[in-house]
Amino acid sequence: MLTVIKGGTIYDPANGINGEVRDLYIDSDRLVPCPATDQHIDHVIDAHGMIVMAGGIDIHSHIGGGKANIARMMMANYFEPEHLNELDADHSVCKHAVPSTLITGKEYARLGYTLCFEPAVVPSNARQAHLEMADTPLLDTGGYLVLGNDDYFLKLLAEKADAQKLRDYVAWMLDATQCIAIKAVNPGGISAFKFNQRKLDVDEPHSHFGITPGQIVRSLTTAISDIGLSHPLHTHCSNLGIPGNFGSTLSTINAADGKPIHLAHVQFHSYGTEGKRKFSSATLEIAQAVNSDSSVSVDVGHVMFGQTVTISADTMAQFRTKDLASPNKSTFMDIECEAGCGVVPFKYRSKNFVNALQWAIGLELFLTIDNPWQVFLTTDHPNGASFTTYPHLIRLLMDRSFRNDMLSTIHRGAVEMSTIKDISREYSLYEIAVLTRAGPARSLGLKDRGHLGAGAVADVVLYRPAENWDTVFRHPVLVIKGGQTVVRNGEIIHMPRGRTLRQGVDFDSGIEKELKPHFEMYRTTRFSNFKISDDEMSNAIGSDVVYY
Amino acid sequence: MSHPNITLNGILIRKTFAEAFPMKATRIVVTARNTVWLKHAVNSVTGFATSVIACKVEAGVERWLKPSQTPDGREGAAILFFAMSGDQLEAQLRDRVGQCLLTSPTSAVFSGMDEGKPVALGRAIRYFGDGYQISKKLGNKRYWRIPVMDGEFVCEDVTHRIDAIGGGNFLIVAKDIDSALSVAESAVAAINKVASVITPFPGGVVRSGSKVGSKYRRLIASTNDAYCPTLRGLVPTNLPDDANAVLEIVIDGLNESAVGDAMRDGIVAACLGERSERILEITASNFGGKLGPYHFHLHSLIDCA
Amino acid sequence: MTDQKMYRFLDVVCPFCGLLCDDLSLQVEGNSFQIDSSDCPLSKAGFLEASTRTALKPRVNGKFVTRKTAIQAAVNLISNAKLPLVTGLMTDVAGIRTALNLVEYLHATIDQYSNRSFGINASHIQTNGGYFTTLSETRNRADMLVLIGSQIPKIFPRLIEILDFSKTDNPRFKRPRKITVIGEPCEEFATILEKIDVSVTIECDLQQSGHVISVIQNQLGKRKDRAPITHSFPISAIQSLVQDLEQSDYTVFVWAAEEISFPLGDLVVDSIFRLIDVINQSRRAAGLMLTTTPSTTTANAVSTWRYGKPLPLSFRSGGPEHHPDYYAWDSIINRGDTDLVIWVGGLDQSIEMPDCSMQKIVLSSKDHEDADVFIPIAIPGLDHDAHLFRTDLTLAHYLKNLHMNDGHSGAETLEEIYSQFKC
Amino acid sequence: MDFPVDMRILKKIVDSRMSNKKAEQVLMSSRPDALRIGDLFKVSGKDHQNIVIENSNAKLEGIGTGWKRGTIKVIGNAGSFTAQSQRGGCVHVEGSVGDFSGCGLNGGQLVIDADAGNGLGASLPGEKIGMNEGRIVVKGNAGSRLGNRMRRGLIAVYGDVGVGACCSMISGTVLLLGGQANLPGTHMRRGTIICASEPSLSADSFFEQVCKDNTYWNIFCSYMEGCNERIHQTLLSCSPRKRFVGDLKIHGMGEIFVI
Repeated sequence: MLTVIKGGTIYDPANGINGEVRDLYIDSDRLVPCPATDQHIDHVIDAHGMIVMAGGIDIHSHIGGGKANIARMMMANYFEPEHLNELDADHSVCKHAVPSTLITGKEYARLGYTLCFEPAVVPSNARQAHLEMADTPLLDTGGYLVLGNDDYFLKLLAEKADAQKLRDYVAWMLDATQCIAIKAVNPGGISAFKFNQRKLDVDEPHSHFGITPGQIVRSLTTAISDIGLSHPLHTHCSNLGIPGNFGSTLSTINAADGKPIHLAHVQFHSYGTEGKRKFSSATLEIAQAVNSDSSVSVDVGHVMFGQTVTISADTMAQFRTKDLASPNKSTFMDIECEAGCGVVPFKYRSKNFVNALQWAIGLELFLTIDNPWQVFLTTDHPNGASFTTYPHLIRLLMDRSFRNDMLSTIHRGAVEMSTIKDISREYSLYEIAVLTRAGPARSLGLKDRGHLGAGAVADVVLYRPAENWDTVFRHPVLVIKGGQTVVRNGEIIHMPRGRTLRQGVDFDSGIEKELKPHFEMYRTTRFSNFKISDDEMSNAIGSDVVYY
Repeated sequence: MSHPNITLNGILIRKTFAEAFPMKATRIVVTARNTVWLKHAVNSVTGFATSVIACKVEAGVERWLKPSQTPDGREGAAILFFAMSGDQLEAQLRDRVGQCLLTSPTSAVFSGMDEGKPVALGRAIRYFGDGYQISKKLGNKRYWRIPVMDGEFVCEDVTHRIDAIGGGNFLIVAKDIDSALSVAESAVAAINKVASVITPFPGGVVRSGSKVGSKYRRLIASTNDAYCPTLRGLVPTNLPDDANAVLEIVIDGLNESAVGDAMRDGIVAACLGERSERILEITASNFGGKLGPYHFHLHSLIDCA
Repeated sequence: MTDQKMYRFLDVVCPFCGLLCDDLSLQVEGNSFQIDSSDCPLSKAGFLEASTRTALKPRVNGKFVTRKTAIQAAVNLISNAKLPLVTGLMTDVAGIRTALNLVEYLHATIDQYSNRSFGINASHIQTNGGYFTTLSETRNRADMLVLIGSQIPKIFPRLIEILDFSKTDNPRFKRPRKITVIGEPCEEFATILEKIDVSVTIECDLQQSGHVISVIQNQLGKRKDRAPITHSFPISAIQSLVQDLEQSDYTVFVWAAEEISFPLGDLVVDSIFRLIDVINQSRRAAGLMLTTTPSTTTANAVSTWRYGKPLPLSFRSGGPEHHPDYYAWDSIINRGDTDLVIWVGGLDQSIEMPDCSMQKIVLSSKDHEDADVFIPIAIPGLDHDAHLFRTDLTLAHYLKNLHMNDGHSGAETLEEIYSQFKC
Repeated sequence: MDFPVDMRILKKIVDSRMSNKKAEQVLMSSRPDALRIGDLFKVSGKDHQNIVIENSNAKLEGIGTGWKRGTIKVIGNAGSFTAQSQRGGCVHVEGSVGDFSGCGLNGGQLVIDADAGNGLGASLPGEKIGMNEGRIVVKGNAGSRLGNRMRRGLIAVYGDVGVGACCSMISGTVLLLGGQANLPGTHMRRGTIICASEPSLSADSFFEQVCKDNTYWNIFCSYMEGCNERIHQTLLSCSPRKRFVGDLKIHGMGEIFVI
C-alpha cells in the first residue's frame, strides 16, 4: 500500500533539508523514493502548511525497570481516578510523575515521539525492564546496560585483566541483556557506597577494589570502541548534584582519553561553588569543553518546576539528598552486586534559589553549546521533569521573549547568578529537529531512524504551525508510526506493540567459561538462566528484537 | 477671646488639653493557682514598665478576673502592654513572658485580644521546651505546653495587637503633698474601674513631669521646671502662688474614648475626693500640639460629665 | 501428546517459593519430575504433586464437559455478573497481564491470594520507602544477618544456604559472619543454628520483636541522652547484638511478611526500617523482605507498571483504584461486594480456594468439583514457559517448559475468555 | 441495591450547581454500563448547601468526599469512605458508616449517630499524614485502626473501639469514652488520647505518671464545653487519674490520659 504525505514543509537535518516543501511516500512501514508516475497511490495525506518531521527520539528517559516501578508505587496517590476528573476541564494532562507503561506510551505518542531509550538497565533487572517496555505501547524502545559498578568488572579491572577480556565481558553482557549501549552510573561509586564510602571523586580509589572512576571510564570507553558500539559510553558522572562538581565532569571527559563519550543529564553535573550561597553555574566551563571537543555529546536533563520523583541507579547521590525528599519518603536498594537504585520524590520550586538556578543552568547549556548535533533534548524523565514538559521546553529554546518572561517568575538571586538573560540565541525548527530526532539517531547509529529519507522507518509527525511553539509541539496533527497512523488530532487510533532496538556484537565465547564459575560462586542465579534470548524477547516478553 | 474658667466642686479646671500620641497595644490574660502567686506574676511582668522612654513598654493591670472569666477556670488578670512600635511590643512581650511568667510558679498565659495583627506569645518562647514542648490546637486557638519543673507552663501561641493611644494625662495642683496624694489615689481608683486603660506609673501617679530638652546635651527630657514649686522665682512658673505639690496621672488606653472616659472619671473623682478642698486646680500637660494627634480638652471632657 | 522419553534438565528454576532457586537438576519422564540436586521440602512436595497429577477435565456444575463448552459457560457467567472478583492469581507474568486486561475490561476487582502479607511491605514502601537489598548482595556483602521471626527456615528452607551462611567462616570475609534470630524458639531453627558457629538468639514473642528492635535502635542511636526504653526481657543478648552491629560492615535484616501479619505487624516493619536508617548514618545496613509465593511479587510488579499502583486494584468505578485493605479479596467476599469469583491458579497446589457462597469460575491445576465452571490449566514453569519475579523484587526468572505438556496456560485460557468479549 | 455505589461524584455535582434535571443525567462512574444519578435518586429542592440523602444504606460509598461547605445529612447508614478528604462543612450520618470513613479528613465535621467501621479518620494509602483537621464524633462504636497517622483535629467515640487506635499518631486529640481500648497509641509520636477506662497498653511502651491537676486539662474541658454537652459532662465529672507518656519505642512523647 502506497501513501503520500503531500505538500508538507519538511525539516530533515539528517538529509540537510531545512524547511522545503516536498512530498513523502510511504510503502508499508518504510519511506520510499518518489515512485514512477503511473504507480497507483492508495492514500493521500494532505500536509499543506504543516511542519513535517521524523518521529521524535528520546535518548534518555526512565520508562521501565525496577526503580521506575518502585517510584510508581511511591507516587501512586498523586493522581485522582480519571472519572472524577471528567467534570474538570483539563483531565487529559497526565499528572503522574512516573506514569504507568500504558500512559507513558500514549503520552509519548501524543507528543510525536516514537522511540525511547531507558538509560539504566541493571543486568539482573534487564528482564523486568524489557517486560515493562514491551508493555509500553506505541513506542519502540531500547536499553542502556549499566556497567562499571558490578563486582566482576571491578575485579577484572583491579586484577589488571587484559583489555580483550574486559571487552568480551562488556560485549557478552550487552548481548545477554538485549541492550543497545553501555552506561556508567557514578562509575565505581555505587559499589563504593556499599562499602560505606560516601563520596568518590574521579581520581579517588574505591576503598575495596582500589581502582578509580577515571580508570573505569577509560576501560569502558576503550572496550566500547573495540566492540564497535555506535553510541559512546553513556556516562552519569561522579558527584551528581554536588556544588563544584563541574571539575569531576571535566575530569571524566579527560578520563575518556579522547575516545567518544556521552554525558547524561549534564545539567546536574555543571555546578560551581561561587556566590554567597556557594552554588553557581559552571556552564561556561562545560560548554567550552563540549564546544572544543567534537567527540563529546551531552543530554541536558533539564529541570522544570513542580512535583516529580527522582530515580537513579546512583544510590550514593540519591542517599545524599534523601533529607530533601518531598514528600518525605525515599527508597533505596543495593542490587545484586551490580548496581543500586534510589527513588527520592522531589518538588522543584521556582522561588527556591537552587532549583531556579538548576532551571537556568539547563537553559544555559542548551544555548551555549554551539553544535546542536552534540546536545540532546531531555529532562531525564522523571528526574528533572516529566517528558510531558518537552513542548514547554522547546518553546523556552525557540522563543526568547517567553524565556525572559519566565525569568521574572523565578528566584531573583538565581536570575542574577545566571547569564541567560543576556543570551539572545533562539533555536530554529531545523535545530529542534536535530536535538530531538536526527542527533539521537546518529548518536545511536540508527541509520533508518530520525530522518525522512528513502529507506527510513516511516515514523512521521505532522505539526500545525502556530504562534506558540508549546501548542505546536504539544498537539501534533498526525503521528505515523511504522507507516500506520497512530495519533490523529490528539486521539490515539492504533496501539501497536513496540519493538526492541539493540546492537549486534561479537565476542569470544571463551568468556562464558569464566563467567559460569563466577555465577556459581558469587551470584544467586545460574549463568544459563541469566541470558535473554531473542526468542524469549519476541515470544514471552512480547517485543521483537531489531538489530543495528 | 476669653472663656470663663470652669470649676468643679470649686476647683478650677484650666482651659487646656492633654496631648496624646499613637501607640501599639496588646492584652494578655495571666492566671495562677491563687491570688498570692497571681500577684507575684503580675507584679513581675508589669514591673519596670512605666514609660516607653527607658522601659520600652508601658504595662499595667487592666482588671482582675474571676475564675469564671478565665480560660482555665483560675483567678487571673488582664494586662495591657503599650509600646511605640509593633516590633518593640513583640520584643518586650517575648522577654517579659519568658522572664516573668514562664518563671512564675503555676502561671499560665492566654491571649486577651482576638483581632488585630498577631503577636507571638508562646510561639516565641516554646523553644525553651527543647523539643519536648507540645502544641495543641483547640478550635482555632493554638496552645503550647512547655514542660517546666512544677509541671507544664501553658501559653497561648499568639495574642494580637491593635493601634492604641498613650499619654492621656492630667495634673493635680495642690496646696500640699498630703492632699495631692489623697486625691490622686481617689482619681486612680476611679480610673481603674474604666475598661481598656491603664495608669502605668507607680500607684498610677507620676511626680516627675517633664519638658522636652535639657541643658545637658545627652538628655532628651528634663524636669518640668514650670511646675516645680521650689523653682518658683527662678524660672517662669505655671503654678498659683500657694501651690506646693503637683502630681500627674498618665493614662494609656486602647482607644480615644476610653482615654477620655478615664481622664474625666479621674478628674471628677479628684475634684470630689477627700481633701479636695486643698486642691487648687486641675490642668494637663501638652507640647503645643506638636507631639501627638490626640488632644483631650479638659473643658469638653467635663462638659460631657 | 506427552513424550515418554526421559530428559534431564540442569539449572531448573523452582516456582514453589519466593526465592526461585534456579539450580535444580531434574529428571523428567512424561509427567513425572524427579529432583536429584536438592532436598528442599517445598521443591520436593511441589514437583511430587505435579508428578502425581491425574489428567483433569473441564467441568460445568460438576459435570465433565469439553473445554469449549466450559469456556463458553465461563463467558456466560461473566456476562451476567455485575461485579466479578479475580483472585488467586497464582500465575506468571503472562497470566497476570491477561487477567488485568480482563479485569479492566469488566470493571472488576483483582487481588492476589497472598497479597495481604506482601501488602505490609508494599504499604511501607508507599508511605515511607526504605532501604532494601537483594539475595546476591546479601550473599557477598553481608557479614551480619538478623532474622526477624524464627519460622523463616521453615518457610524458606534454602535461604541460609543461598545466602552462603551455612558456614560462617567464609574466607572472603574479614571476620566470621554472624546470624542473629529474634523470635520464638523453634525446632527448625535450633537445627540450623547448631551448624553455625557464631549466632545469637533473642527469644521473644514475635509480636514483641518491634520492641526489641527499638531497644537496639535506642542503644545505637545518637541521642543517647534519652532515657533508655524500658523492657521486660534480658538485656545481655541485646547488648551483644548491639556490639555486633557496631562492628559489622553490612547488616541485612530479613523478615517474612507472612510471619508478621498479625495486627499491628506493619509496625514491626516500621521499626526495622527505623533501625536500618540509624545504622546507615554511619555504617551500612539494608532490609531483605521475603514473600512466600513468587506470584505475589510478580502480580504486584505487573500491576504497578501497568496501572501505577500495586494490588489489590478495583476498576469498578472506571479507573484503577487501590486500597490495600478495602479491596483485598477476603474483605470483598466478606462484604458480599461481588457476585462472581474468578480464581486463577496454576501454582495453587498447596492452597485451598476460599469457601464462599458466590458463583465460582476456577482455573486451576487442581480439580474443583464444586466450582460452577472448572477449567484445568497447566503449572507455570513446569508445563509452560513463564516469567516470575523473585522475592527481592529485582530479578525476573524465565522458567522454561520442562516437558511436552498439552495443557493450556492460565494466560491462554483467560485470553480465550477475554477474546469472546473483545469481538 | 446489592452492590457498592460510588457517591464521590456528589461534590462535583453540587459544586457545578447544575439543575436537578441535569444532575439526574450525570453518570456515577466511567464504566460503560454506569448508572446515572437519576437511576438511583430523585433529585429535588434548590438548596445546594444542605443536601439530604434519604433511604441511604451501607452500599453508598464515598458520600461527602472532598466536601467543602454546607451540610450533608444521611438518613440511614452510609458506606465506606464516607467524608473521605472532607475539607469543611458538616456530614451527619444518622446511622452507621463503613470502613475508612473520614479518611484524610482535612476540616469540617463528621457526625455518626451509630457505629463506624475500621480505619476511621485514618490515612489514605501511601499518605504520610492521616486526618489533618476537623472533628469526628461517633456516638456508637468504632473499629480498629482509628485515627491512624492522625495529625490534627479531634475524634470522639462514645462506644468501644477496636485494636490499634491512634496508631502512628502524629498529633491531635482522641477521646475514647467507651470500654477498654486495645493497644491504643502504638508508635504515637505526639498527640493526646483520653480514655474513659484504663486501656491495655504494652507496659514497655508507655510510662505511667501520676497526674495531679493539669492546667491544660482545664483548658481542654472548657473548650469542649462549646462543642458537645455530653462529652463535656463526662470530662468534667472526672479529672484525669493517670497520664501515660510514649510511645517510648519510637521516642514518642504522646500522652494518654485515663479519667
